[in-house]
Amino acid sequence: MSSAHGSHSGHGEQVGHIVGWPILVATWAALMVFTYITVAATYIDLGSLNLWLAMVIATIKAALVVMYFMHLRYDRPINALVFVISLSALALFLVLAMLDTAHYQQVLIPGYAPGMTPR
Amino acid sequence: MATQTSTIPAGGLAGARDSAEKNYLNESKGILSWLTTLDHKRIGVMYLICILGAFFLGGMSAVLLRTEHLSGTPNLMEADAYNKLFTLHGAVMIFLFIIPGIPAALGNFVLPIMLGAKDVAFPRLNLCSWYLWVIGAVCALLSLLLGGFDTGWTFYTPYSTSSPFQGVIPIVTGAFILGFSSIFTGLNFIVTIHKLRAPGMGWFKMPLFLWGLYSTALIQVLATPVLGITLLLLIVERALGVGIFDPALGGDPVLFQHFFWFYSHPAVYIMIVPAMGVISELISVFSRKHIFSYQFIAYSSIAIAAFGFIVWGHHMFTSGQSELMNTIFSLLTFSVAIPSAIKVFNWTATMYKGSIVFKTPQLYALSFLFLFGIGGLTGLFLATLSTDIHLHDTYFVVAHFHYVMFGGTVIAFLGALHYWWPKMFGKMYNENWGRVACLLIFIGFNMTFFTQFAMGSQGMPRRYFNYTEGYTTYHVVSTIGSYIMAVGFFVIAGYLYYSLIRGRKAPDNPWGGASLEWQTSSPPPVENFKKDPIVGDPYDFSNLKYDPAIGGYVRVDAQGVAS
Amino acid sequence: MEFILSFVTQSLVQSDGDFWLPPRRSTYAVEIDWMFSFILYLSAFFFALIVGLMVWFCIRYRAREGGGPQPSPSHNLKLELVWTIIPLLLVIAIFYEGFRGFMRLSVPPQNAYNINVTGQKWKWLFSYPNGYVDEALHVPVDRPVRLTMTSEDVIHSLYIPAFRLKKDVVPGRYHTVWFNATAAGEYDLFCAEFCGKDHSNMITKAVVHPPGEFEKWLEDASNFLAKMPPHEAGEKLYKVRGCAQCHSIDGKANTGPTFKGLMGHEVALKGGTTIVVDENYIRESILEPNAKVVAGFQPVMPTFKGRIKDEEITAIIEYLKTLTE
Amino acid sequence: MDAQVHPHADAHGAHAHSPHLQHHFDSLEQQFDSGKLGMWLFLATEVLLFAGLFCAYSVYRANHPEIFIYAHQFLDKFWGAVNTGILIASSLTMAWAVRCSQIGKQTGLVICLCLTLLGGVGFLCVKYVEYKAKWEHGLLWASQYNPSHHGEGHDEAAAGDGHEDHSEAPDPSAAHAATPPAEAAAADPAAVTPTVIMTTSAGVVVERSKILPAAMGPMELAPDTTGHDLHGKEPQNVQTFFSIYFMMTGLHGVHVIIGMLAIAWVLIRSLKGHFSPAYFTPVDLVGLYWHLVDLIWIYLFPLLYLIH
Repeated sequence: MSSAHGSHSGHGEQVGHIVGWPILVATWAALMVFTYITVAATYIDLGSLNLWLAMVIATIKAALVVMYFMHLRYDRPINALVFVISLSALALFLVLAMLDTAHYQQVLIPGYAPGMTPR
Repeated sequence: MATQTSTIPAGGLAGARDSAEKNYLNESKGILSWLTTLDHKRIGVMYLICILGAFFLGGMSAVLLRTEHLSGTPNLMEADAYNKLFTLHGAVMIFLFIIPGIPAALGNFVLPIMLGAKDVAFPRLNLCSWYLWVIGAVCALLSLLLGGFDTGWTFYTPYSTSSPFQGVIPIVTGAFILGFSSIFTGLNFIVTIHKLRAPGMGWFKMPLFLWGLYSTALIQVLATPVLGITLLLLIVERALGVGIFDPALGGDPVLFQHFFWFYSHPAVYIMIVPAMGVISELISVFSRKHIFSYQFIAYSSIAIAAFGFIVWGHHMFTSGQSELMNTIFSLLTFSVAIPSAIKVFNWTATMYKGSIVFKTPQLYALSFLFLFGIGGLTGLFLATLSTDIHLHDTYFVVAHFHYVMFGGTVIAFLGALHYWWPKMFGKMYNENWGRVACLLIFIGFNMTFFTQFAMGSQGMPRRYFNYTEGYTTYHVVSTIGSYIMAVGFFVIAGYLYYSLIRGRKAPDNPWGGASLEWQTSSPPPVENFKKDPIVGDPYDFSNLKYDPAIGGYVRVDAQGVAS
Repeated sequence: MEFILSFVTQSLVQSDGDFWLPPRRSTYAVEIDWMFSFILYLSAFFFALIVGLMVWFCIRYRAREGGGPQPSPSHNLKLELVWTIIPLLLVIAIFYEGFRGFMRLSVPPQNAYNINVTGQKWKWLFSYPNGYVDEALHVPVDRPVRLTMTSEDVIHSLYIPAFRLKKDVVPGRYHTVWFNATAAGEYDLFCAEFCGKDHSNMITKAVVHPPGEFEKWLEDASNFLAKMPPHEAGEKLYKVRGCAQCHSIDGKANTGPTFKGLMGHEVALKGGTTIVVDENYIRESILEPNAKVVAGFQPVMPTFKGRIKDEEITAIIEYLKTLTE
Repeated sequence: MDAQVHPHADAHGAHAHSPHLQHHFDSLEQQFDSGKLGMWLFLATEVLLFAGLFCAYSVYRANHPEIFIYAHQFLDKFWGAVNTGILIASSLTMAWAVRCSQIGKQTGLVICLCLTLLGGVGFLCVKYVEYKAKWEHGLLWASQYNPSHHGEGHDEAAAGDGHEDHSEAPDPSAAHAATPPAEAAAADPAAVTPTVIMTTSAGVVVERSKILPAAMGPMELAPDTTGHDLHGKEPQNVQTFFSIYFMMTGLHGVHVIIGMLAIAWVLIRSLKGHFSPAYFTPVDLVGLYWHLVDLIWIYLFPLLYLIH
């Protein structure tokens, strides 16, 4: 092991960023807290805000995971760009599909499912 | 092999090449050395062999389909057989041939060389892609053994979940696997282009073919996973009855179409954008002139890839998509016309004041301009809401996408194959036969598909086994055209095969191309370059001069010799 | 502009189809064809421009011995902008016109005559307001007609080229389209969405009746029970009332028992008893389908009680008799 | 020392490089960056693979909230939260494993990987418990959706688990009150026409015919029974929720299993001492994958379990 390290030390550069353990633990703690909040929030009736609140919390959690556990904060910007582009494609897909389905609902036959087993 | 290469003095073989020279083809022998190779060139060649096999299968089924249409009554097969055959034709041509065609076969071969790299970033993954292709192809064959499939390559629910033929699940599984083959190729290319460019190879020093491949790879990575999940849902829908798309179980079949086209429209650009890249190379090299407006062509490739994601709904104008979305998608669809038009104008302008040589690849490039012109312009009829209502699902659409997919991609593929053939195999083919074949294909193609425009706008629906009286003449002319095309392809197969065994030895740079692959030997050595290539403007031909002694071009200025 | 448009429109109405398009027989066919022709000429212009330049360059600048390329710029921003912006404006114009035409054909007029359409493998059923069901589409001339369409199995697509009308017929939904036929006659009606084995035989006629004759036809046709021999009327009922969906006439069991050779034969019932199929059993099975279910089949048939006339039941029984001979 | 021999490692003869450097890369940094970029691109494809399911979810939930409100109560919030905790913890240990490999702490690396693997096992066990309960109550995807004891099904599940969550869970009847869309639809004759509800001659048993009404001509259909005869409690097409639930959690579960296999592979290699501060790419990449699996669950948990 040490020999491999030694042969490399000639280059003198450490690839990748090392995240300190306090940051990892803090991230974990924050994730647990947000999980608690998101569960607790479901017992408060906020109407449609519940969904949005849950999604905002989930996104904060996701951002924590991505930035610290996945090192994206310290990583090359191109990697972040790749991730953001994939999320944009996801958003595009969701938005256009939802926009269409919302508009054609009135032509659907409510509850149509003749192939379901009789019950 | 490291020892082998080190024993050859670098650059010492410039003039005196003999059969003992080591290259990627003869570096090791035996089928196993090919099946386990990590060399992108060998993987490219293996892809080439495989996709040509698929092309043969798809082409033969097309000829059978056309033969069936010689009359409006059954004469060769029954309805079920016809339906299975057109589905096979579509699925094979799209998933096994066109999508991997230019990127995986030719792109694999030239991309790293054009970048001045030794290989793609992930050689193992590259080999894995090829094996996935093979597995996908095996699934397709398996599905034929299990009774075939007649859903159309679009697999629309609920027909695909209720079709009586048992080949549906295997072919869908096959397409799913082929999707991952495509994803891995795209992923590999993106990383290679980002990270493995030779010193001095800036983004705007890359040949436009690489911009085409890069745009394609972006689509492959971002769109193909959606096909994956769509097909996965289709498999569980058919096997287990998960009713997300099947109306009988409360699902929504129009949602399936959104899913499917979210991939399959961008996939159309997976097919055509690399072809456009090829044409940028050919037109410039054979006009001996710098490509007109490099940056506009480069950006228009990216623009097409990006716009490709927001136009999928134009496949659904009559499907029950809401009027609002029809309108939005129609508007967005026209956005794709602009970068395509820019490219066509720029190619034409490149020829202005050039010195145009009519070698076989250039004939294909000119055919491309003609045919893609028709294919692109007829797209306007289909993007326009009111006219699409009439033309949707008729032969007009069939003709349109064949003008783009065949007149565009396949013609460009043939051009590229002829262009890089000497580089890949180190042999020249017979130019005259090449020109004859190109002419046959051009004439046959127009006979086959131009008639289909008229027949479609007259109201002939697609995927019809029978047809009513009025369409007979069109069908007969179309069928004869397809025979002429078939002859053209057999001629190509003949002289290319002949060139492999008897062909004249190819010089390093037979066409006078300025991109890096022409700086290495034909065929290239395993490590691609014996000495580091000189990175310059890929469209600057001023320092290349034809040398009749070797039948190719050589660098003439002092700088070139010095390095 | 308006004048030119109306002139072109007029001349299009007079003409009767051409190389590209079939006869136009609905009000909006004229508009669609105008759009088609506009795009066609525009495309032809650009195609001629590109190919013309290409051919000219090929001849003018073909390689000559010893001659290289002449010096010329490799980019020109003004030119790029010109050939970016002109096509952009053109396609926006095309989009807008296409959109307007589409909106007109999307919104049915209030007073449209409604016909319900059902697509099934592999035929069309057209149900008229009085309850009569026919396998061909019959409509009056010069009157807006709205089709309310659904499918029973897979996606079909109703396509009448002469009317420039197409819309998918999707299970679980009601899609509506409308048209106003402009001339009497018979026109092809196709299925345009692949739906299986006999997709290309899922063809029927759209019959446009001259003024005043549609109502007469409908009355006559609805009265088929009195006009046809009972077994023929029964066959028609078998097809249009949905029997054919579950009961085959070729001897193969489907969701329900086959009708072939059913009459007069003994069948085993659920629960172990048997019964000879006679007029009374058929009548009972139509009105109270789940009272005596044949063994091996699910009790899934809906009742026709209150929705079928006695004469109709008689006709069906007569038809079943013909299947035994 | 190093069992990992790259066939091309020495082909690039000009410079002496680390044995981990493949022949077609110029430097370890280039190789590392390429690997990272490749992995992020792969993660992008994973995001878009799940995009389809998120899309299906959003489309059905936006248009039929009543189905989701009704059906999610059959899911167990407690176990969902437990699994969220497990995955987050395993993400921590995975991130720590990467850190250990970066600073060359062999033992730490092995321990962290083992703990991560343990987290994966725990997650799957909980998933098994949940799936088993669904299976027993017939709460499966569309074609298998056949809740054996309607209403009771839920009560049993509630009683059986006995977690405090359930004491606070909304009463099933409250959910049933949330069915007006179905009833409203049923009251509208135009909507009734196509529904497949038929009374038998006895007029008691309500049976769903398998025959589509359109076959009889869409005009004069369906006797005057209305939707609440069907069951009166449950919105129509609840099966769609379970289809989506099983697809989402199933595909995620498959990813967990793949992730665990990858971790096991890295664990074996780390036991052999393959990794060092100079070469830890596999640990890092597998870590990225595992975090993505966690990331997806972070969304699945509120979307499926915490519907209000």
